[in-house]
Amino acid sequence: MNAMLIDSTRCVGCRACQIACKSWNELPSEKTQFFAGKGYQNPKDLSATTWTLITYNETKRRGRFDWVFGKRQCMHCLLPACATACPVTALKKTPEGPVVYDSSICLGCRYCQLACPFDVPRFEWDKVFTKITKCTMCADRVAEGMEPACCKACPTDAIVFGERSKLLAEAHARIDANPLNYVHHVFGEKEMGGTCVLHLSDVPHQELGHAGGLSEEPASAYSRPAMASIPFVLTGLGIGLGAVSWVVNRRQQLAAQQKEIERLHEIAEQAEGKEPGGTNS
Amino acid sequence: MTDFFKRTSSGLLVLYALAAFGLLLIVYRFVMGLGAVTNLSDSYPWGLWIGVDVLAGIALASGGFVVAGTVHLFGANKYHSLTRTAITTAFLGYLIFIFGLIVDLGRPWNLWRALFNWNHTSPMFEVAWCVMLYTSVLLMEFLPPVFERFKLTALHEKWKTMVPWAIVFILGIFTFAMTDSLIWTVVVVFVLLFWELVFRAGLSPRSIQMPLLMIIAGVMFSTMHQSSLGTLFTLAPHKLHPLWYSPMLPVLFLLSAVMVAPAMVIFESIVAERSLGHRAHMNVLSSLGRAMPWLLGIYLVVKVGDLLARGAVSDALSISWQSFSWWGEVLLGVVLPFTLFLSQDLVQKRVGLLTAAALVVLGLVWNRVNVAVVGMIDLEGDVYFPYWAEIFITLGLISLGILGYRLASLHLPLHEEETAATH
Amino acid sequence: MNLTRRGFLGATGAGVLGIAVGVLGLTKAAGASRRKTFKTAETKESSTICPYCGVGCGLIVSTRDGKLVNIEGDPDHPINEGALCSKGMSLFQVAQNERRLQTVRYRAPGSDKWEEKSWDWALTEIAKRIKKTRDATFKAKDGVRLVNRTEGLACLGGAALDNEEAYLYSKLARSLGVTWLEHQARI
Amino acid sequence: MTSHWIDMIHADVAMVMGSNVVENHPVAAKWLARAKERGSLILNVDPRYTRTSSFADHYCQFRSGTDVAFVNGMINYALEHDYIQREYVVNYTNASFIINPDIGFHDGLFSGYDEAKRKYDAATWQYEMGADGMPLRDLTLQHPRCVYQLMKRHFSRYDVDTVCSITGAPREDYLKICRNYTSTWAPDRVGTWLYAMGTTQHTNGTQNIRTYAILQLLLGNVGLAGGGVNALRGESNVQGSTDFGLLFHILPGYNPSPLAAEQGLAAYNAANTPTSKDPKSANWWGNRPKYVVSMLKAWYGDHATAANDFGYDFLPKRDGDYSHISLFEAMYEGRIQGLILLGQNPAVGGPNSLKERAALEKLEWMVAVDLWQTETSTFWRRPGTDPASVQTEVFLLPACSSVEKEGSVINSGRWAQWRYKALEPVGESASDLWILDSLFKKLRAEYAQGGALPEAITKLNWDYGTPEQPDRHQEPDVHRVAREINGYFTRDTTIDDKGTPKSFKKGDQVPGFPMLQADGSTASGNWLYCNSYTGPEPKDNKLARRDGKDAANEIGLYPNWAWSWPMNRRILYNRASVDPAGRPWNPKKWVIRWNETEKKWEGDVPDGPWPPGEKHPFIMRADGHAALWAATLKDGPLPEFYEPLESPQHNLMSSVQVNPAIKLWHKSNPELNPVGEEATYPIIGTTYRVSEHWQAGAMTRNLPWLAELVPDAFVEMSQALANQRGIVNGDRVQVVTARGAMDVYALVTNRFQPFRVDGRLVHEVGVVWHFGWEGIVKGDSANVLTSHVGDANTMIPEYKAFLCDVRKITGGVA
Repeated sequence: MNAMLIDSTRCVGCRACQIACKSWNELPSEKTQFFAGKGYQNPKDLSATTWTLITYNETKRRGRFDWVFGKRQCMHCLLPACATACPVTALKKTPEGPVVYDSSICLGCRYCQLACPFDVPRFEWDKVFTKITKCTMCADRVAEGMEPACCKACPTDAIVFGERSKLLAEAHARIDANPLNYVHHVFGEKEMGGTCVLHLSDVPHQELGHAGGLSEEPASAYSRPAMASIPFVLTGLGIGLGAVSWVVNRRQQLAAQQKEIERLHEIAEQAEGKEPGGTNS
Repeated sequence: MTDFFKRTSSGLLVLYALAAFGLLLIVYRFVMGLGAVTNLSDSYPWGLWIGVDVLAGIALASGGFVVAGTVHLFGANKYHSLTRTAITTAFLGYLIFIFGLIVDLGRPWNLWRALFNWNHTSPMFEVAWCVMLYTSVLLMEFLPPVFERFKLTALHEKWKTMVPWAIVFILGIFTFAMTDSLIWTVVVVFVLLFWELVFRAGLSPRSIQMPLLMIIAGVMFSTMHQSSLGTLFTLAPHKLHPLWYSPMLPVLFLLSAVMVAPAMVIFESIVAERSLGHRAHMNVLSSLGRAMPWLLGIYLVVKVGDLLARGAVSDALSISWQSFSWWGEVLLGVVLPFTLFLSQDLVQKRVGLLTAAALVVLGLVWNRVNVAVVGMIDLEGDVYFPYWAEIFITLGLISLGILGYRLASLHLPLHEEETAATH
Repeated sequence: MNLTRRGFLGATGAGVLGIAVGVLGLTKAAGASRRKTFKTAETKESSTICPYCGVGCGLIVSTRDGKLVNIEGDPDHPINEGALCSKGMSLFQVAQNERRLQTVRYRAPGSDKWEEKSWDWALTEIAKRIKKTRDATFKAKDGVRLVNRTEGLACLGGAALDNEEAYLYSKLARSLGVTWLEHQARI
Repeated sequence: MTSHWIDMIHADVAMVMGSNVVENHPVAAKWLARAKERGSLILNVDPRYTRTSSFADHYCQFRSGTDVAFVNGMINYALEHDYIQREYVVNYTNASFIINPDIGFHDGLFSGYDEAKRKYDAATWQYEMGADGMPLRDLTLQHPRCVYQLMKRHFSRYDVDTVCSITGAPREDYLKICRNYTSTWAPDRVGTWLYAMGTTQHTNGTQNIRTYAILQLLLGNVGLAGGGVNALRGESNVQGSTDFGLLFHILPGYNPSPLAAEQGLAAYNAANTPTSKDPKSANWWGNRPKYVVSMLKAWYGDHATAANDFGYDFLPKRDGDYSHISLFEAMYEGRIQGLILLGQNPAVGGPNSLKERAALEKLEWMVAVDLWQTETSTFWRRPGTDPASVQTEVFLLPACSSVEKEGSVINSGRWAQWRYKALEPVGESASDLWILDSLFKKLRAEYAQGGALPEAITKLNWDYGTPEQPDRHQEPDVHRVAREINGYFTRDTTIDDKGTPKSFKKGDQVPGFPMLQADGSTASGNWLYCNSYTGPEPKDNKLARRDGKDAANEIGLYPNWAWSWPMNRRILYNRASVDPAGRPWNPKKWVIRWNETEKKWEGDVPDGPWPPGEKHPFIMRADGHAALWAATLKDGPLPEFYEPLESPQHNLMSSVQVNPAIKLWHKSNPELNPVGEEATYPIIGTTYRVSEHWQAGAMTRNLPWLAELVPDAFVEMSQALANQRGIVNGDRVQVVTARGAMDVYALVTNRFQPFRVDGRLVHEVGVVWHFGWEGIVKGDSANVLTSHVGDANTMIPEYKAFLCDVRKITGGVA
């Protein structure tokens, strides 16, 4: 399975990747003013027309001022929350690695946006024939044996494309070779069950704008208990409700029968000239 | 407020105006896109419409299944007079909700795709199927008054024989879609068929008036649906505030939906009686009111217990907009009505009942808005507040619902005295 | 590191460009399986050098039927190996940009607007202006010294020209006797 | 650059000073990153923490304009600790040369200074000559007047404390830079020095570079792989436009443009052709007459004959300075009537641009050739100007882009590379080649009817295959131009090539500049490019080569990729990469080496074919040695620190406040040339670029993608200064100098920190200068703030250090 290794210690914040993404995917520019985020960041966030974004973060590392750059984009999870969430499989994980989107079946419910722990899928709010958009890992290029556009454009090899297992080994090799120069955590190795985009950094990944506090379970683990209970609930309700209504009806039937019997008795008693009992009202 | 409709027809005019304006805005939305009429954004993909129109709307339509279930399955015949209004409300509620959903969906023309592109892992898939199928069931439940009104006796009879089979089919398909398992499908179908045969064999004519399988299916779908709306949010632990995020969300959603059902019936009945002139049976409503502390209490215990179990109490005790909103939902919407309903005096009085029921309804809506909107707000980023057009579309949809109910009330034999009259 | 893009692409020393047909320098391997729907399938690829800074990165311009399809880094170029910066990556929008000048424009003295003109008119008029200024300010001698310089005419620019253009500019300006000859290297 | 981009990978230590390489040459970072991966250290010295600083291993801040002090201190550190590559210094530099006995230095001034003229007489700076006409040397470096001893004395004044006090560099950071960089003195350790406009755009610009060169020579880092003094060129072909002499002072190939005093070719040659009595001196410039005559032959063809000095008289003869600032001062005075601009935008990029914009109004006519509407071409409707009051005629000609034409550009590492035409020009736009050719045709027609010295034009050798009447659809043959640049034989010729006669036919391409002749038998538009196009066919165009195979030394020279001047040499001064016996100083990364068995050099094309030791390695210098001591400069033979023209600090080194040899325009041309004082303008200002925009901005501010990334001009400042002025990030502020003011956004950042200078706190801010009133994104240029004052030697403006104030804009809505 293909993956991308993004090493922020090599990123120089030049944003060739941002433009490469727009160029290959033919995305228009956004109207911006000054800077929308920290440092030189523009636009403000990922959007329908910005599928990858460099963040600029002033921080301290080992007591000294540091300026570090992060790259946000779709993480291409192994078991993606968006694909778990999508009611119609418009978002799908491909065996090649990319999580791809098919607008022809999408309902536009935007549940994928809600579900994605990395805040990735975007919606074209200003269009009538609107779509969900996000980084595709350049699935079209990958299918042609090429690397993603951002990866190719990167001048400092901060983005590397390849087989996930190899990249993971490479990531750990880099940490091992330079233990002082990295936080010992490959972001994406385990997050949300693992992703096909792996990040290395010399500051905590959250400082680069990556989501923190993520589970190692894939997103489907959150909804699985409820989803798995469906057949039990259905069967249980079917048996229970049927039984209850049968019992209730049976009881009512019996009561009604009893009533009927009593009524018949009364009639019979009346016919026999007896007075009715005083307890019934 | 209570005699809003009675006093003047201007109330009705306002409803028509709101509905018309809402529809106009909806047209505009389909010409200009969602961005033009909402403040929704990539940070807040779901807003007022999901919170109110969908989550609260569906919960408030729970009267249909709760009352129908209570009356027809549990044999609480004293509430029989309420079933038709409750079912009608639910049916209209669902229609409006589907309409609202189409407005909210980005690509509603693809809705039919849900029938063919199955994703068993998706809570939204479950929701979509529940919406479709439960609305079908509600339609079945809704039809008898229509048959009566138009004297379609033959059709009514046909309906009675066809419904059970339709129900078995629908639930079978649903089970298969949800589980992707033939075995489970066979199990569920078998259970249903079993009961149908049992019922056919030995139930009183009175009970068979509403096919029991239909009522059972209504309860099953509602249970699934109400809870699945909660399941939706289980996928968003990283976004939903810990005050609301819980693996128990499906249960909480279901419990609160059950809890709000009687309150909604009380509320509706008392409000509607003033405008439509139908006098609700006070003793029926009072007895509903007496059930309320139980329902509220169970919900409160589970909700607070869940909060304690998750260790999120500190969030409730911290000072923030979210904790404020949480306390509002709990105190005003659950604790206060709980104490009010406990008062025997109050439960006997219309104003008291109305007040307490309204608080429960308010609390439910508040809870759903909290989950869909308030709990999602990240105060460090953009803060979502609905755009005016969003609010007016919601108001328009609600107005449409009320007008629809009014229409049904005026033209269909929904109320006990009328049903009695037709017999 | 054995995961460089050149290694990955397996495309080194690819053949002549300017006429090559292929997918961004991938003239070999992926060719057979290429689907027609792919963005740069069956395009003409021309190599070029980035017009921005002095690094001299290579790019490949893909065109189809004379229309621009894509521009990205030349993976065979030894300096950039396919990589670019944000500016180089934007070259597409230089080649395809509605803001580009498309006609000759003229602004008359005191006017507040442009007028569109033909090339022939403009070149003829400019030649006349140059001649008038040159003839009026030409200094053949400064005292006894032969200087043959034109003092009223200045020429600026050149850092964005091709070598051949810069050469002709230099040659032309000197033949006119221009001494006010400067370009971006001075500033 | 003395080396080339890929070569950075071989540096053990890379020093980035006066350049923001990562932002302005991001792809260069590829090779620095790979160097880093191999364990190399990247050092960065800059007034502000940039994307380069973030990339670097060690960063040291220092105050703008104090470069000389900073590096002089490093030189002193190297000399004090004897961190010098002695064998290299003794053999390859002029350290051992003995200087005139009258040499002196006192209170910031070298001997020979004339205060009235603000000029030095360099007579006392010259070598002391022996009876044999050769300079006297002391190879032990002990003679008190040898360059080495003079340097030791001179640089000893730049001790660490003094330097840190002047520059504001934190002492620990400074020492870290000194220690790490001077570690490259070891013969097999190499350091590269990368600089750009942060170095040159100062009144001390040339001396800034001198400090780098001196340090690099002392450490033995020039000529080796991973070494050199590398100017990073900011434009795709600013190297080429300089090679082709688009500057007032040089003809193509760095031959000086003739002075009025140089009457006749003989006088020119006498003045500009160096001589040496040293048999080991290659004295390459001794060949200058061949190059000049060949150029004249290319220009005037058959009209260039020995009898008419090959048309030398047709060339304009200059007096004095015609540089950019002078040009605009003359324009402002009304001395220039017509201006032709090919892709330059001085209304944004020129210093003191308010004055330069005003000067444009004095023109009768302007011709601007560009891809875009630039601020210069619309200066008549700039904000605050009534077009009716501007009488200048403007012709704006649409040029096509680089992918719509064919031709070559030469990068900063001197790789001349061919570009192909991929698209037809948009609309009616045309290549500059066509525009120049067509304009010349029109001019020739005009001058056929007479005028001032018409022969200079009518006799010009100009035929590139187009009709006399310009036709928009007929491009000049760019290959014909390229072949003329390379050069061809004008008649059948036999040349003696080291004993073997070589015969050429008339019209044959000249194979290389060693074959160029001073007798008119060869024509070559630019001798440096002789060897670039050696046959009649496009396949002989070496600029278009695309062979990615490396040379035998495998150091990334790629000798068959494109072509590099001179003679495809990839690393200049490579004879200094070997010891006098021809053995590489650094055998692991050898550039050239002598093959004893085959008696030839291997690796890169060597600086001349001679066996090791036969010639001194610095062949372009008459004495054959690299110049630690430079007697040809206008402001001193050794770098001495002076403050920028505008500075908040008095010079701690001497009583001479500013460079004594600079022209003081505010004195000679006071109008619109005010100079600010610290009392009013207490903050240091500097200007720079961002990665996302390019130069004056037309090429980027018109592109939506780049406009998105950086949509507005901004000033960067420290949190401390912002607090002091009540400014928060994103505020609109006004930056103001004695010359102008601009409204910009404030970017408050920890990347700027105030400096502790001479015991007190000094603030600095930086403004991007890319913006103007045209384009998708607009703003003003930081050059409304900068001044008309230039370097003593080059007249490059002092953009990088001035005095300003920053004020929050209150009241009005931004």
